[in-house]
Amino acid sequence: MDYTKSELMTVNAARLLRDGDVVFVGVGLPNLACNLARRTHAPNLVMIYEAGVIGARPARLPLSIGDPTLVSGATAVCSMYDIFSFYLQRGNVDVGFLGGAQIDRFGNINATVIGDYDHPKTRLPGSGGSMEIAGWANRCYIMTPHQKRRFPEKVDFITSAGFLSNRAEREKTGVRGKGPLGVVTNLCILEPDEKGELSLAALHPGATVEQVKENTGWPLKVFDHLRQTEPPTSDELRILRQELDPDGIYIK
Amino acid sequence: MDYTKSELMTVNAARLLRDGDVVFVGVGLPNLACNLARRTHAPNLVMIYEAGVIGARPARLPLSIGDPTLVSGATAVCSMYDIFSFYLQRGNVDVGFLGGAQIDRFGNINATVIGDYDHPKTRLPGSGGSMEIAGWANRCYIMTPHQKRRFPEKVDFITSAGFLSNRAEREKTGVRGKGPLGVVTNLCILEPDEKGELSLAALHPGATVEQVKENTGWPLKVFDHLRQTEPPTSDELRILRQELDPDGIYIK
Amino acid sequence: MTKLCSLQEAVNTFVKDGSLLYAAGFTHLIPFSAAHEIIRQEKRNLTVARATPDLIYDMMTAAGCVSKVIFSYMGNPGVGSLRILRSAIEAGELEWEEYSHFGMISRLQAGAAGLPFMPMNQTAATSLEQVNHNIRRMTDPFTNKEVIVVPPLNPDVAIIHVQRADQYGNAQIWGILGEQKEAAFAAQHVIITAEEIVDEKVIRSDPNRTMIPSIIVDAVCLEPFSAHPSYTQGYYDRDNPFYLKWDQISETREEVKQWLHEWVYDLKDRQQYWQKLGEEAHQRLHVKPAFSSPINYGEY
Amino acid sequence: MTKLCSLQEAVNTFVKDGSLLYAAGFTHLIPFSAAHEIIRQEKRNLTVARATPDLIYDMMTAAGCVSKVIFSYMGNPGVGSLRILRSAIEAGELEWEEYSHFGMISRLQAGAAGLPFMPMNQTAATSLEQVNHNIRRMTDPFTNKEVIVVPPLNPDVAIIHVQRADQYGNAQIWGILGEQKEAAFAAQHVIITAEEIVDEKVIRSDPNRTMIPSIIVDAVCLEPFSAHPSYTQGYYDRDNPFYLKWDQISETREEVKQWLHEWVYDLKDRQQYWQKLGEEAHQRLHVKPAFSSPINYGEY
Repeated sequence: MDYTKSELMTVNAARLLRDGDVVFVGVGLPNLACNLARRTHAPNLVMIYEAGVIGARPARLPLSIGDPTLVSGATAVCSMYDIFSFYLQRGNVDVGFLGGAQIDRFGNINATVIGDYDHPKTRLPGSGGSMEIAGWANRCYIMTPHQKRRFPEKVDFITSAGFLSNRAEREKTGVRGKGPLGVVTNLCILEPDEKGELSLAALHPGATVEQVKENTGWPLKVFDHLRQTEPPTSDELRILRQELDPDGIYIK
Repeated sequence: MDYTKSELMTVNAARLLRDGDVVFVGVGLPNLACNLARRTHAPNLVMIYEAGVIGARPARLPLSIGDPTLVSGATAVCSMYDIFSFYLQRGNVDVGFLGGAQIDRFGNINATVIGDYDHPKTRLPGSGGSMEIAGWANRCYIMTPHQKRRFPEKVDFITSAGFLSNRAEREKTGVRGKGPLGVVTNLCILEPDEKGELSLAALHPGATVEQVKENTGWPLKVFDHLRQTEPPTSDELRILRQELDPDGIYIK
Repeated sequence: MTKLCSLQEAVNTFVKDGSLLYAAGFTHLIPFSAAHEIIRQEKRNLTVARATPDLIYDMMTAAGCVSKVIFSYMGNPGVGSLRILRSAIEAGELEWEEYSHFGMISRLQAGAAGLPFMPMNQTAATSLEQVNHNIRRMTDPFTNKEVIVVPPLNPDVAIIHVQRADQYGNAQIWGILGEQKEAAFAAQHVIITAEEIVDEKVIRSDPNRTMIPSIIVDAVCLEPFSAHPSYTQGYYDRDNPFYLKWDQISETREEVKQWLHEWVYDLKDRQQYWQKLGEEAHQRLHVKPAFSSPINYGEY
Repeated sequence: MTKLCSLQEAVNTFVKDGSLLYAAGFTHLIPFSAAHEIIRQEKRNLTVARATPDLIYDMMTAAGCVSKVIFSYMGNPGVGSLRILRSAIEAGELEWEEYSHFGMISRLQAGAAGLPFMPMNQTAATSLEQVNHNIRRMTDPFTNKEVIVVPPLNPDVAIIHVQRADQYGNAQIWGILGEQKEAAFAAQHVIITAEEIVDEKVIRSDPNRTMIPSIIVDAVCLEPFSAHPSYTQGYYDRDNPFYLKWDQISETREEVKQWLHEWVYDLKDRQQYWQKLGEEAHQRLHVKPAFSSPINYGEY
């Protein structure tokens, strides 16, 4: 069965969600992954958006984080202050999805700047909600295409914390969240080892260890029991293509 | 014209309000005073209640601080946290009304305890909203019957701050509110002098300086230009008796 | 995943001897039926927190459920004293911890927001701070001014009465909001009692009205008239004569005991209580409808 | 004491050269028509704060109104970069000050609450704190843990677009609430633009819906369709094609200049703008109604 890189990432991200999870959703692929999970194995997934929407059931594909379709039919709307304090900081969010221009060896994310902060070579959008999601959501997952420039040994700027220089350093700060538990790319799934170093945990169909290593900016460890992910099922692809993104805006 | 002590106090309190004032209202006489002012010289008075009600227009006499008649027809309702932070602490409240079991020489109020705090002789209700109202409302007025036991030289417990031991001491704390600007009793109006000491500023019709002194717990100063208050007008009494408290619950 | 159950079951499961309880509602939506169920189940050594203990904690204290009260205004609203709480404190029989309203609510706000403290501006009054070591000072690093700080209050159980909820616990409140939302988010467990259980669609037709989301709720109980003698905006009025009457009943232990038997122990639930109140009371507390002007969310 | 006036008059009176402006609305209810009026009136040296600068600050920056931006996410939502702001920063032509969303909103919350700072829990990420000295640490006196604190943000002017307001400025909002209330209470002056000016009775029929009360409002302007190309819940949809189109327009200075002339400078007001958009756009952005389930406040 044929599928695009985006479809592959979305399906694998969806499978990481558990029924009943409260998930802080972004637009784009994370939104597709959550809606896919809700229509397959996680019907009781609760989707929360940083704009202050809880229990959204978008009738159409939301094209921005504040799309009105997120509100009509949701269970609750609250202020941004409340969503970050009463929901996220209080510990009511199980899962957060993150992305960024760079992800480093210890899962730290840069979404702020390439080069010097005061004299940026490339100015990126910045944190938005991700700094707090990375700190406080119980589990975090990262979705990103697998390219060497996106996986440097060390990021220029830590917008959102992974494990800093190692797991112990993150734990010392006392943050609630357990940090990034998985990075879903178009080639594989990376997971942190006991020190928090992102290592190869599962290969997608057709991808090789060499291919992943070539596209990663540090000497990549491979877990002893390297897993193989199941290809997207026809049912998963049908839901993505026919129900969630019929115009192929994100899964193209 | 005949009137009760409560009517006299209410009419004089009402006259202290200015059109457009935002006033933090309690139930009982302060509520009557505000509603009287709104129906006479201050039609644009905005009444705020600590329960979180803004712009109340009670259709009947509210019998508690949370009477539903305060909500139906109000302009806004918010949480208690918001009323104390966004409204009061932020500086959006012009006037607060206070009362208490004891008011001392410098306008400090005790509504907490008579005797030792840990082993109280008489346990009173406590602060409620008054600690913050006394600190942060731009102007405060106190309404109380004039009895010696209610006006001790020094209160046992400062529930709400007047001028502490003198005006400078209050100012040093940096609180926004200017403190108690007037104490309306059934005999007179006391106002703070330049040091913050409550002194006799105006006598109600029929009351004498001696009478006030006898009922005050410290050697009372009299302002040089002692004023005389105007008696309640027939219009004021008509509104109180026929419109605001027809059953005479508070003005009896 | 419905969370519907009987109030009996909810109280039995979530309210333990020794629990820190917050029965929420500032003068409005006070969950009296839950308090009566707690009394019937003879819970003991509760720490009960409320800005205004109101009759609800006076009754629970009279019934022997309470060992400590946390409060900011201990009066019978619009009437006078809470005689039972007051005399228990004066007699040295009850622990207490005291704040201003804003201090109390700031503790809940910190608890709900997952913060280790909330700052408040100084009020110039310092007596309370001297007797309550949970009220502290720190220096603002930006201005070097001193602020007051209080720690979070995180009840073991919050009980919240609401106008309407769905079976999942998404709950909508209007009228006076008090500290309902903050108490619910601050608590470890949340019991919702509701005037009406409505279809999920009703809730979803007006998401901005939802104060308490399903994800923090443990139990939802259908309890019409739960708030009597307080009230539910749009459903029934406050029973002021009863607030006056309690002032008399609570003058003697004997009368309180008798009242508790007649109106709590000898009844099974709120339905029996409401029936026993009788037609005259139902008529007197009835309110004529006044509907909100509708709003349009749009079909997107 | 009506506060009704034209938007031209409101901007002229309250927005000064050098003002700190907060044009509120997180993706929803963005007050574009006020930004266009500010551009037309050639205000200069503004510091503009918003969680998401969105196209509104990209346009104002292109028009030369802005000398500094305070933000937490500088992207074209759902599209990509804000090219004008980004290139101005990369070229060293614009000052900026940056937070996470929660840091930004916490600054507004402190400003609105009259507090000298707001605490936030640590996130473990410290790079931003190293480059922004408004993000500091202090020690919680109860647990001795370190927390992050930010100072209040108190704009000179907040501009808030709302669904409906009365002539006194009592304003009701539904759908995404963003930081509208906090921005309004934090600001020295508040300008309300509204889709509809309704009778006071409509507001008073549903007081729980009122987010912004008259007492903090300086001016109320009737401005239907003010939020285009963003949207107003229940009134019209987000114009996503325009968000995509701006990505192209903003590639060259010449095209931006031309667009500003055609759609801002050469028009008198929002009414002309909406007419110029044309029937096709009106149809495309139209939404079918979906009303909230009514609630009963009761006649007390």
